Amino acid sequence: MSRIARQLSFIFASALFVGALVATAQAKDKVKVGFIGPLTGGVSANGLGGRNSADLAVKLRNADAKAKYEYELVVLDDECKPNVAVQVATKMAADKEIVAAATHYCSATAIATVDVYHKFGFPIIVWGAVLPDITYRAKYAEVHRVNGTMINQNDANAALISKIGFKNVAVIHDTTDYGKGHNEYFSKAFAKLGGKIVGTFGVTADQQDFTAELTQIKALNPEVIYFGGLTPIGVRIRSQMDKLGIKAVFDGTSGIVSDAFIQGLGPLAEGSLAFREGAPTEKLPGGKFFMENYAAQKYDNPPEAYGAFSFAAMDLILDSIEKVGPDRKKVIEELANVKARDSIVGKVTFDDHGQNTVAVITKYVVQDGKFVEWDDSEYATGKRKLPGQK
Amino acid sequence: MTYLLEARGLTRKFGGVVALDNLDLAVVPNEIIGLIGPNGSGKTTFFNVVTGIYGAHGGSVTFDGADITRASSPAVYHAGISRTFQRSRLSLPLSIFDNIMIGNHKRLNQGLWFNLIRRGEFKREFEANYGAARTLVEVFEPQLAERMFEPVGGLPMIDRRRIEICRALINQPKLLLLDEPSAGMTHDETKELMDDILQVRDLNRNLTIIIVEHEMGVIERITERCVVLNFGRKIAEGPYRQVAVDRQVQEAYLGVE
Amino acid sequence: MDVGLLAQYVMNGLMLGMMYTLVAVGFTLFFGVLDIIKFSHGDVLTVGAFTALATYIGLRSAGVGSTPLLLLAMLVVAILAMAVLGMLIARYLVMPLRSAPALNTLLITLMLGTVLRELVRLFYPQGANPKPFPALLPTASINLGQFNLRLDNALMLAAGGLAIVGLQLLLNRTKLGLAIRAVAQDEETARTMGVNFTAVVLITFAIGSALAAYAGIMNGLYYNEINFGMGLYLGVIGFAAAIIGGLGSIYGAILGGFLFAALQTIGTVALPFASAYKDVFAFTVVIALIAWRPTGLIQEKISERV
Amino acid sequence: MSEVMQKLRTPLLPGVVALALSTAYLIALLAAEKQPLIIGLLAFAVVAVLAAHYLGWLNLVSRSFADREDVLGIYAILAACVVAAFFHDNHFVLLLFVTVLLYTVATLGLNIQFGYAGVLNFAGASFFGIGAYTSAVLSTYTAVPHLLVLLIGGMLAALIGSLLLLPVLRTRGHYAALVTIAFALLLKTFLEVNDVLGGPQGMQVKGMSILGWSFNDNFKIGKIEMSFYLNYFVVSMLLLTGTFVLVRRLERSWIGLNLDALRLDEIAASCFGLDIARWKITAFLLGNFLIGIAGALFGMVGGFVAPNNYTFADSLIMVSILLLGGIGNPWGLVVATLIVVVVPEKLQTIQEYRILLFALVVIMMLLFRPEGLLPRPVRRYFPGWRA
Repeated sequence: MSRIARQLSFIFASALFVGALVATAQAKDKVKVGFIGPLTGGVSANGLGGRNSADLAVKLRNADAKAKYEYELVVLDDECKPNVAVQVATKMAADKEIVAAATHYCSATAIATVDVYHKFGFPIIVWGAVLPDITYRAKYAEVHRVNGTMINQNDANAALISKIGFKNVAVIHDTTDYGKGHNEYFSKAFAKLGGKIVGTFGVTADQQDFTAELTQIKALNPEVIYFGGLTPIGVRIRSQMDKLGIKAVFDGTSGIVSDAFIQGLGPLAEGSLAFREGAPTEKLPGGKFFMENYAAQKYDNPPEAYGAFSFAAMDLILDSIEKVGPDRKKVIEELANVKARDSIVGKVTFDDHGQNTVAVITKYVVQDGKFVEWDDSEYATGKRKLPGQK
Repeated sequence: MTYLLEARGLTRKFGGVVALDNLDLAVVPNEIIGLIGPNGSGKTTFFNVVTGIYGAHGGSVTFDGADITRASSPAVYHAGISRTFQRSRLSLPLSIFDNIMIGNHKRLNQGLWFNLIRRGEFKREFEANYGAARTLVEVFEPQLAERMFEPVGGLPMIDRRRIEICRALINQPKLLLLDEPSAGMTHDETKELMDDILQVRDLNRNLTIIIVEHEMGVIERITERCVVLNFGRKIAEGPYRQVAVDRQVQEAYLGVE
Repeated sequence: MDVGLLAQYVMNGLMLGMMYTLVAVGFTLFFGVLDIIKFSHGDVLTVGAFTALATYIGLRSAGVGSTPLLLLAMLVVAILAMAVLGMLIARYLVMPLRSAPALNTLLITLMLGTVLRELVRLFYPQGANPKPFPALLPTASINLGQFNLRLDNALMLAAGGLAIVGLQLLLNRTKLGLAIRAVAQDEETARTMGVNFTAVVLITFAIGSALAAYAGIMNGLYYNEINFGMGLYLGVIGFAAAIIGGLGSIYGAILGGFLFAALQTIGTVALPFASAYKDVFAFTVVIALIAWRPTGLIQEKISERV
Repeated sequence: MSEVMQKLRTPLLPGVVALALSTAYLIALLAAEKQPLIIGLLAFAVVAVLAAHYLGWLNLVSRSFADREDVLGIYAILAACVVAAFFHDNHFVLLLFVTVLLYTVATLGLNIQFGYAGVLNFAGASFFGIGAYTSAVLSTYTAVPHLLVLLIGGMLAALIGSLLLLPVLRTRGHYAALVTIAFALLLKTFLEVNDVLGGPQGMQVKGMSILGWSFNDNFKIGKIEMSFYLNYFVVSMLLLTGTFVLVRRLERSWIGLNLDALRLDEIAASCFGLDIARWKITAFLLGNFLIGIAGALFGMVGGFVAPNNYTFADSLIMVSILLLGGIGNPWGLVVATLIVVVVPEKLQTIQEYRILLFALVVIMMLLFRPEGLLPRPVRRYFPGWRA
């Protein structure tokens, strides 16, 4: 009995084994493309918006009869954590079936993964991360970016607050490369304009209690608290400012441009400043087209600030594959000569570092629970005043 | 005459309670002493102070001419004192052999290099010790000698006691401290065990034993002399027959003061 | 340093310390009766906070507007729910392992903590994201120079204090408290005294977990934000506080809780290095304290029975 | 007196068959892509194992493993190589496989501390991280030969661990647990706030290269393209084999006995001459050393280190692997690590729930089978010999 049973189980095992081998061989005309972004955690709203937008790009392409291939979108979650990002990036890049991907909202994750993409020769287009080093630290043919860097953003930021007449700023930044970068570029820009940084505080991205830091800031009593970091701790800091009776203006970066920021703070969000490179989606050349199609899909999250960029990145990838076929090396070559290419975010031109140069910066202020463009806001007209605004 | 173990004015307190009160106790080589007294009279405490588990708050202990009052437990063991425990302290998941080898620590080569690399030499040492342990166990219970690599957890109380005593004897100590070997055993089992102990004694004439025991039968049978403690003080000393009739002793046991 | 500023730091420290203490007291209670560490305690706090939030949202959508009513409902629901949860944990996870090595209990509760945490993350709507927690206490504030005293903080501080005093009275003045202390002293004797051991354990766990819920709500009201991970951090700190204070002693837990908060505040303001190092500093001191006092500042007697 | 012991003639066959089957199975599982197939395979495994258990075959297998370990050990290595060869160009599977090997090395180190000497260590991941960061720093800023880097990684882990010796030696039980838990948090926060080591951002790690052979480049054997992870597989396999043999010999020596003795009853042990401190220190340092080496190599494999890889939660997973496999049994550790690392990776459907399920499994184990999947057998100093 036992021998027979053993043989049987052996046969069964080997049968499964063969079956598995067959299963691994996959269909031809299907091409996999990837998306990586923060789908869970504090900034997941932006990640999901980006995911949906990339998904939209793929859907539209598959609906297009002229498309040569049928595309399948592989989505992975980097949780906005460098270590997780490296894991999923390795996983995606190591999967030969995936040709290219639109990756990363968080700079901390993008900068951590570029080496991985280079190691595996895997072409990617960054759709949201703004740290300059992502494209400029090394010259990797695999790495591209459709959105602009944080440099212009901080110039605009410094310009605006000194124009309003603020002189003393305290800086809080998270200690990831994202926060450090913002601190660096803002401090430079603001100093150039004669402003004074009264204090700089690095905080960890999962810190809960900021009362100690804020109490110190209170003693320095600045007119503005500049915050280089993402929505979750942005919300915490702003509300704890209120607890300590700090009246200063809360001046954020692209990292807090999301509905989650306003939901998290309610009325406290009023009068917070934020900046983002690229024109607001509705003002983009392809903005209307994008918004309509996005709405048509009935996704349960809005595209958020960087959805349009995600869509554009994915669209570029699909174009390239249509042109040169599902081959990583060829796609890289193709992306290298993207010049003045029309996209919903305007003309895209990759410089020799794969960076698309986006000059235009949008200045936001929160007014009545919405991110409103500064120039259209009642704060600009002087109808309302920021605390300490002349 | 020279004493093997001599305690002078030994004192140990626990908070307010004085467990050993200025105790003098001397043991000559090769004798078997019974240490008796009502519960909490300090018998076990005496063992624990001698073996360095508790420090002494006063007095001194000399063993074999050396002062061991402040010696650590390992030092006391290396000086040649082995003991058993009131509630058996064997390592239940380990095999009989392992438990006995724990008692043989000082005669095993502890070098890293020897243990990890020189497996040939290690094997020889292992075989030698295995033989020794086996012969010792056979004295107590031949069947046990066949089960040297079974965990002691599965054995009945009497066998555990036997192994515990083997663990204490394997390194051929000069002095053996038995703490209530009969605890948790039937009368017959106890008797058996005592026979075994005497048998071991016959094999190794220069073994000295101090035994703490409640079974007066045992004391009467195997001890040449006993010391009676009460409230940490020595209240009587002498052959069992003599101390058994001592008024103070009887009062102590009846709890009259 | 400016007095107002100093006062501000003290206030911040007190708030932190109060929350740590409420958690630490739980650890010490459980250890008292069962000599075990229930590591899921911090995550019970999380679940408590989320229960309260859910209650709030539910009632609001049901049209309940009055703040005091909402607050009361949140407290009652969360506290009762956690008390029950605590009993279930004691009954089905902790007591069955009584004979096993202490490590197993530590591990099983650690794992239970993970389960609770993950359940919140996965099954509370968008539980992975931080959730805004309503500010239900009056936020009137007095500004004394650099010191800004907010009514809600003062209230919370008082409430926390009351909870601990209440617990003290319960332990020292009531029959139940007597029973708990008896069990803590010596289980066997307690049994012979006719104390229903199981009942006492279950009630103790209920009380401890209720305190956790209380602390959870306080945390939410203070930071106006809760997230699924908050309990792990608070739990570990509570555990550390209970240990450096000396397990099994309420005063130890209080001492430990405020001590840890003090260390963090000092680490932020009074030390030469960047404020971000405050936890490194605090935990270094904790390890040093343990090395110096292996059984806590308020010594717990261990008699090794031979 | 060598006739004291005579060699046992336990049949090899059951062990060999079991190995062959599980190798085939592992390949099938790793190769499977379709979720239903994977679920089927996993279900099949559970059923098969249970069946084998009730038909008493498992006993045969375990007996032949117990008595013929030397031979079967070699077969096991061959089996691993077969698996690696089968996936020679599949980056991801090989990475997964290497991860299993290195985690096993780390848990073996933990096993010395915790399974033998009973020294609690809830900072396993931290010491793993110290190793990884060592290779990050050394490979970035220095030209230290990479094999040496591994060694230094281990030494640093042991060295930094020795800062904890005083509290570890002085405390017992829960108090001891706090020491390592506090250290785990301390280290993570330290790495996060300290800029020199990259802060929360972490650091890149250069790939390994020995005598000019760069481990991060794919290479060809004849016409066949090989994944660069194959390089790491070889090194990891060597490391694991070495560690395994070391741990085995340790257990089957007087030292192993000492460690068990002090774990089970410190008082009795010290009454029989055992120097508690000496052996606790030996175990703690040796364990951390091994964990550190594994970490250093893993750093190079992953090419990236960040504080978030080495949290208290990760240490917890290591301890749980120990418990799952059966504390003190190296083979159990291999199996447990394989399960804990591979199953969630393959079973994408549970990806999101893997931590939850993992925790539940551990709870069930603690409640119903606290001795683990493969409980540790009584010590046999010379397996295959009967005395």
